[in-house]
Amino acid sequence: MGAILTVTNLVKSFGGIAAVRDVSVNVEEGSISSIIGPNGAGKTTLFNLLTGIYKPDSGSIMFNGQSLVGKRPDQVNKAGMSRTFQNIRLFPSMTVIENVMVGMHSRLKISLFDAIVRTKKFYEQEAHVVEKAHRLLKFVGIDEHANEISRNLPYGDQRRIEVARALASDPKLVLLDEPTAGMNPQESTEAMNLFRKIRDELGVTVVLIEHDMRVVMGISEYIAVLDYGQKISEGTPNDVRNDPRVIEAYLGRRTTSTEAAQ
Amino acid sequence: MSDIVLHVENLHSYYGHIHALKGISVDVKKGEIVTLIGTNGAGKSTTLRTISGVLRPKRGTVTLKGQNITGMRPHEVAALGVSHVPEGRRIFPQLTVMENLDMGAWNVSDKKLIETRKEEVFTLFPRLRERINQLGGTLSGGEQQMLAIGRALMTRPEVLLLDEPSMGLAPVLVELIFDIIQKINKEQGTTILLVEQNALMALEIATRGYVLQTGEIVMNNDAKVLLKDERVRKAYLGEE
Amino acid sequence: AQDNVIKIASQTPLSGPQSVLGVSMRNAVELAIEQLSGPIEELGFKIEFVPYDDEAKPDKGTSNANLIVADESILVVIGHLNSGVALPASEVYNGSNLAMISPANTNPNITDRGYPTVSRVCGRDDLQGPTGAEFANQLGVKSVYVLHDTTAYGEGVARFFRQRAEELGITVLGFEGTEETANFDSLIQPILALNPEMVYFGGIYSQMGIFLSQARAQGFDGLFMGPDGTDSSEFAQLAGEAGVGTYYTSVAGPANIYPNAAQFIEDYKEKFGEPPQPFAAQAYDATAIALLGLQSAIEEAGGKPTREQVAKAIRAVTDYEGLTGTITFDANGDPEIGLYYVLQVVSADPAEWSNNELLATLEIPSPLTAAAAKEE
Amino acid sequence: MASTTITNAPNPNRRALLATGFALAYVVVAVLALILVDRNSLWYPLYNVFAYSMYVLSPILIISLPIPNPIKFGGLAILLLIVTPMLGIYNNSYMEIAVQICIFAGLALGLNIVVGFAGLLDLGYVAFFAVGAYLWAVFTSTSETVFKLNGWLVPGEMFWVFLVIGVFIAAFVGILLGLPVLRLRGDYLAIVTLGFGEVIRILARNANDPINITNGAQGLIGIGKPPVPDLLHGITNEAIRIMSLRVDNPGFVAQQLLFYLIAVGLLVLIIVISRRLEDSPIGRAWTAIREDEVAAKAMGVPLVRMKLAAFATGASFGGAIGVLYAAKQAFVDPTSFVLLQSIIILAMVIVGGMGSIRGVILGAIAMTLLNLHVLTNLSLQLNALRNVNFIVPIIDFPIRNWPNQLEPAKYQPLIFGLVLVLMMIFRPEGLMPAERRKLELKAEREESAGLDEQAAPQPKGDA
Amino acid sequence: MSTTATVQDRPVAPKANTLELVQQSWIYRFLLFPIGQMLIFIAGATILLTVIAYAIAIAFPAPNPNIDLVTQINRQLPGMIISGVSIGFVYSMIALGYTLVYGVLQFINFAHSELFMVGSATGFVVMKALEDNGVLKEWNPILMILFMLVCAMTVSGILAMLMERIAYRPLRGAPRLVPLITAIGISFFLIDFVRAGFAITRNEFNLTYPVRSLEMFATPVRVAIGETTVNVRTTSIMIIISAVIMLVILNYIVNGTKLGRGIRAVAQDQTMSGLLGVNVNLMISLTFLIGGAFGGAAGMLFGMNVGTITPYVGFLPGLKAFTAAVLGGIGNITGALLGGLTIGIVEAFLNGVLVYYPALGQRYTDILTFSVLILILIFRPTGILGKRVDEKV
Ligand SMILES: Nc1ncnc2c1ncn2[C@@H]1O[C@H](COP(=O)(O)OP(=O)(O)OP(=O)(O)O)[C@@H](O)[C@H]1O
Ligand SMILES: Nc1ncnc2c1ncn2[C@@H]1O[C@H](COP(=O)(O)OP(=O)(O)OP(=O)(O)O)[C@@H](O)[C@H]1O
Ligand SMILES: [Mg+2]
Ligand SMILES: [Mg+2]
Repeated sequence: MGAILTVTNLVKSFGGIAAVRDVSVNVEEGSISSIIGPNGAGKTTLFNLLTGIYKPDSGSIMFNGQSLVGKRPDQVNKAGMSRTFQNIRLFPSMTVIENVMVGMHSRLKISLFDAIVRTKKFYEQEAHVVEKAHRLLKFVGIDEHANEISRNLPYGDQRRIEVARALASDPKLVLLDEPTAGMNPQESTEAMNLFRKIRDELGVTVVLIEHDMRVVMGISEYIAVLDYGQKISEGTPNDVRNDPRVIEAYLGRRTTSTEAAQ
Repeated sequence: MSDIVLHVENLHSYYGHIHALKGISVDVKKGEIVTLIGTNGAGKSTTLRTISGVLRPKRGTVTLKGQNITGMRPHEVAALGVSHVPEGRRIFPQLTVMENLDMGAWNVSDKKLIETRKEEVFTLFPRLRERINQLGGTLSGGEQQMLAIGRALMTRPEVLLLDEPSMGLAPVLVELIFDIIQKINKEQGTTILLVEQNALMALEIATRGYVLQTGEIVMNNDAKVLLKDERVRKAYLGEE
Repeated sequence: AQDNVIKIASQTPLSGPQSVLGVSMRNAVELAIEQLSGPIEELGFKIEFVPYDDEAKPDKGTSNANLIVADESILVVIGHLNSGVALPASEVYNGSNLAMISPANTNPNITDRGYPTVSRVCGRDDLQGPTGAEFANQLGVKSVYVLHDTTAYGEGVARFFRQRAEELGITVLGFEGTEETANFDSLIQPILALNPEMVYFGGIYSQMGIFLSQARAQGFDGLFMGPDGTDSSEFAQLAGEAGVGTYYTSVAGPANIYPNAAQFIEDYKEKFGEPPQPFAAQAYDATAIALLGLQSAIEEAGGKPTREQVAKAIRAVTDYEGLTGTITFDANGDPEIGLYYVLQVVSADPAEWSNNELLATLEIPSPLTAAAAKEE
Repeated sequence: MASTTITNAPNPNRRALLATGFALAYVVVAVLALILVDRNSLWYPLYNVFAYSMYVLSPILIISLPIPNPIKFGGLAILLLIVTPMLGIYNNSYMEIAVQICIFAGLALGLNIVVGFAGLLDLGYVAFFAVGAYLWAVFTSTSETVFKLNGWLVPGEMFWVFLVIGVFIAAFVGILLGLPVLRLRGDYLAIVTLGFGEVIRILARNANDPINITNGAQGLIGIGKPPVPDLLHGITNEAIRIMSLRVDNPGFVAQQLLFYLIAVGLLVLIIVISRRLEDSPIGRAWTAIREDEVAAKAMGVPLVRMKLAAFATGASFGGAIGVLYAAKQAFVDPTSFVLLQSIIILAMVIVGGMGSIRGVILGAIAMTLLNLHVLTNLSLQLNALRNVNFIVPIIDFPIRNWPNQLEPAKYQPLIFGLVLVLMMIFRPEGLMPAERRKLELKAEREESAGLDEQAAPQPKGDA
Repeated sequence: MSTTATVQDRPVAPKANTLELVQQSWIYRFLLFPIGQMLIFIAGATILLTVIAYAIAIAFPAPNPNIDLVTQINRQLPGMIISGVSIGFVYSMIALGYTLVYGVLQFINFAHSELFMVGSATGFVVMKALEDNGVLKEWNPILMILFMLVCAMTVSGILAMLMERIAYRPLRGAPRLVPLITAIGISFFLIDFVRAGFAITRNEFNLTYPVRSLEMFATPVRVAIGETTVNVRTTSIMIIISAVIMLVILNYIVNGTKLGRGIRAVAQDQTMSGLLGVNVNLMISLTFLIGGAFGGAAGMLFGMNVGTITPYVGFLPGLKAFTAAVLGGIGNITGALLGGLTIGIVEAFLNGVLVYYPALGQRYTDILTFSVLILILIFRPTGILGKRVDEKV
């Protein structure tokens, strides 16, 4: 399989701060990859550039054969790249299932006319939307909360809704920004299984940002390390784990050793 | 029992109809590091928020050095020597690093004292010194966490409430933060109530620990004992 | 139950910025009913007064109009202050044959629609504006700057002034409208720069007084003229010394010449503790005509008349000697002969307002009357 | 919508029956109260305040009944299409207020799409209303505009066509305004829309020179009305005969009735469209935008297109209502389209309950009643008491001694302002909040018992 | 603590040089800089607009053959600048109230224009009382203005605090549009309350400041420039001087004192401020107090300048000031200042030029002012000084 996403020489700075400098990454189709790096290294910024929330200063983003530079977020989503957020950003007063249904927006073909006149197409599509939303909620394991207001759900479940919502647009690639932050080890294990399932059962390529080394090392096939906006290392978990620059800038000696112990 | 600084008894707190705390009782002695661990949504943050007055409990009491502080407003609690570093750091994004620290010293009027304390903070976090005039909102996550802790230390609190100080931090910073927590506790004698997802590390530095589950305390013991406890290891340390 | 009750309604703004005028009109109606309903009461009817507040808003006025027509015992309406309200409301009155007499709506359209129910006792903008222009011409004014308050009234009268002024060969240096009520700096700058011999302001005293005092303070020393909206002692209060020498046209007879008017002012002050405002005298006259009409309608019908009868009777009132002149309506409801006065402010003291000097009196026939005269 | 929770009463059937019985009794009492009263009695105005307000609220009551839809809507149809017209013929002022309520409810629902659904604060909504009103007015007014001078006027029959044109023109204007400014956030958008509202009004006021289009401040008079079908004349005359009323001008009453029917029809259409949009992918997208713009766009919601859709839909309602308004008033001038009007419409939306269709209608009813009915009648009552020299019992206070300066009629803005403040303090979620908002607000307010938290859920980590 | 060292790998900031020392000094930060900023802005704006005005005058001669536009502009220029700047400062002072409250509570206090109105009414009451007691002519005019200012500021400031306490505090945490509606309610209420108050006690509500009886204010200062004499009202000069002084003080309070820091902190995160010991409610009350006081001061100065005010006087300046606050970047104090000046000056110039084109005229000033606003917002969606926050995701 070839690369589904190719990022070349991406640059973005805010005022004087260069958040992303000259980053190039390749993501293989059907892989699970991670981006790690110290706080403020530019990981989230990279995601924001990919999804069109920020416009890059220079560089190119080729996704699935088309360039994403200059595309609006909704166009990126339509092109098949979807994401979650580092700080959960659900639609807090919508129900769980409505959140997922919004995620399908870019796949729907409904005009004002259809909605007002209630054409046959409208009913068919709505039925399909509901059915698919339930399927996705089952997939992430929270279908029993489908009709609850999303802000009332515990944190872990909110993360799952975000994942289900990201999957709703039938993406080819999902970007997960610190999906296990604030989870305890047991919960993050469950989360890891979910990410594998996304790849294995739905065939969606997964890219995550994580600080939890257990998760990163446990499921990634490929890891890129950013520091001060630059890529300082990449490769398999093993390569990265033993790269002295990564240990120095990011892992710290103790983490490396505790993890090795497990 | 005179060495009990913070005494929480049978606390009940609500979010609307959600009964988040169902009778929590916690004691913290002077100079201790006590940690609260538990699953997501167990009510750890809620406990801290109730203590510091952000939330008003429906029932129960919070006592600080023998004084009943239940239902006091946050600034009144803060004036009594309690510093709360909430979840998510809550740096003032449009204030500079320096101003953020000044905010921490709100209740201190002695200008000299403020300067010395700032020096102490900068000694702990040299990185902050480099960024004195940067706006808080543009700091990276780790820097913000340092600033949040530094800000809380500006009053020289007797009791420091820390809510998940390691969340979202790079491993190397997690270590740093834990080191600093210990250092504050040892060198300044600050009593610390620590909430953590990273139960392993928390228990390693803590004197005692409480385990919360859906708003109730299910276990309560010396940290060393909890570390060895079968259930704790399984549920919170992620061992199979 | 109370078949012997006849109600007269008034509709004017009783709240909001224009309430000063509206309340004064309402008070004058009340005073007139109190003083003049004797003859009707002798006929066994009781006159009740129901004041409505149109808030100077067309919607509110129309909706009130519907409330009014729904009350069968209301046989006459005195109102409104604003032509913008009177036009839609009178559609409703006319729909139910209810007579309206307007004390203040000088807009030509009010009567030009030819409704049998709608009459007015005041003059018309298309006559009053030109009166002002004629007078300016007599004064030998060569250049004039025209302002207005962007309301139907102010702009209307200002336009007619401008039109006539141009016909008379006076140079019109500018024509501006403003909604401003406090700070006229930006209006004054160009006037100072153009230095016209006269400024004409189509509007109401509250705006004009402030404008004039500011203009004089900044060095404007030309003549100043306004329409009947100027005619309030409050103008002297607001403009102070700056107002002395101001010319204004009016359709109400000046109090110092008409003994009736002087008496009215006295009675009004006594009852309400303040001097009457512009249009109060007209409101009094309108009510008086309404009462005359009612009286003859009752006599004719031999009992409680219908609205149609009342409207007809009101139109038939001839040579009523009022505070503001002698009124006979033409077929459209305009006074056949309008009396237009030109006055000049003599003192900055509000108490001296009734001593303002009468400079000219013009008798101008209503358009209908004029046309009829031409045919003959 | 999936979110609606079903009340689990012990016996829904009995409950429904009881409620229906109550509603029926309510309506009957209200109607009887309106027709049996002696209009010349001393206390009539006060009585009228209660009786008519009670009656006007009955559609909302019926809508809220837990009974099957066909019965509910049947009842509503009878109420709106038979009972209200009869009452309106019996007493014209009832019809007038009913029409005004429909007009304002329609406007409020239009604004609700923009503010309540999509969360865009629009302070110049009245502009679209003005566009519709002037559209019909310039083409039919007898004022001396270019349209009249050039013989471009259209007959009253064209009303229906213009109703449709009004929808499109207003929508077009909405898009025109929206295109450049929709990228602005919250309050920036508010000021620009406010400015736009003023621009339209100023244009209307000044477009009489050099070419007279709108007749400026003079306003346009003699605006055309849709012709009354013979059938309606017949019905009106028949109704007048049945009730043995003395009506001076039945043609006028029939005309009013026609406006009433058009207003109700338009309102029903607007409600249906609002409902259907709310419960559709478009409505969901609006909610998503309102709650979190960034997340919405990242999830594939095209912001600009969706916001434009909201603007255009809201505007089109305003346009249609504007055409009706112009025809009904027969007079249009710029003072009907001032900023205050926009604000009052916004107040209706918020007082009723943002985003809740039923609530917004209730808000419009409440505010219109307060403005046109309650305060007016209270003043009339005082006046009536004064006329008969009523002496207040117990304290022996002759009403006549009540100072002229303290007449309630003079304090309408004061009372209105006070009512607004009190309503918001005691029911910040609105009179009948949307289910969603209710939950939202409750959570927030509970939390602010201690101290005010950020509105959004706790940020978990930042940077 | 071996790890501490690894984090410290960026260069330490270089030692401050003399320029920076000057920049950090009190005088520079709180006196020279803000005043300089105002002056530069005013100068820049007027020069730009003057050039535009002449360009228009030459490119499009006035249609009226009796008028030579260039001469007209020559004559009007000083007057336009002074009236633009003075009304601009009034807008600025009102706009500050909007911006301060917005900064702290994120809502538009629509009733703020009524604080302006109450200030101007208070000024009237005080001045009238002075006149009635016969001391008006005896007091030193500066002292008198100060006294009136203090009274107006106190009344409006306290009223603002009460407003917050009664009508806004119970609504904290409610959606933002809810307090907006209460604010509108309060606005209705206050206008009518003041109207009724004066109507009952004085039988009228046109309130004429007894300025005319004072020599100093009654006659304008005549300045001869070339052959044209310009009349400058003393009250306009007074507005400008007072406004500058007050704005400098405000800048100092907000950016240079602990109180100001507290207010800014509360504006950004109320909960966190509370946790650090800040009495949030007190800070909010103080914010309203300051904003209200500024509104009141603006009202009183405006009242003296125009001579007569009514309870309805707040609406237009309030609207313009609101526009100014948004134009400058709502929540930003300097922005409010510059926004107010921009609107004032632009308006004055538009009024001065449009008047000569009968097809347009001053009635289109507002439309053009709004077009300027929209244009600026299109290019700077968060106002002149508003930070372009690409929301951090
Ligand atoms: N909108 C913005 N404006 C200014 N600076 C920004 C913005 N977004 C990001 N930055 C800066 O860019 C740098 C990279 O930030 P980014 O959020 O990408 O880091 P990260 O790698 O995701 O860190 P973390 O692990 O803490 O989330 C930081 O210094 C941050 O302050
Ligand atoms: N603002 C809120 N509104 C409503 N419910 C809330 C709110 N904050 C917390 N809760 C609920 O209260 C309960 C306890 O939450 P709390 O934040 O105290 O948990 P926690 O133990 O700190 O979990 P975490 O590890 O996720 O931080 C949870 O069920 C949560 O969903
Ligand atoms: Mg990040
Ligand atoms: Mg927590």
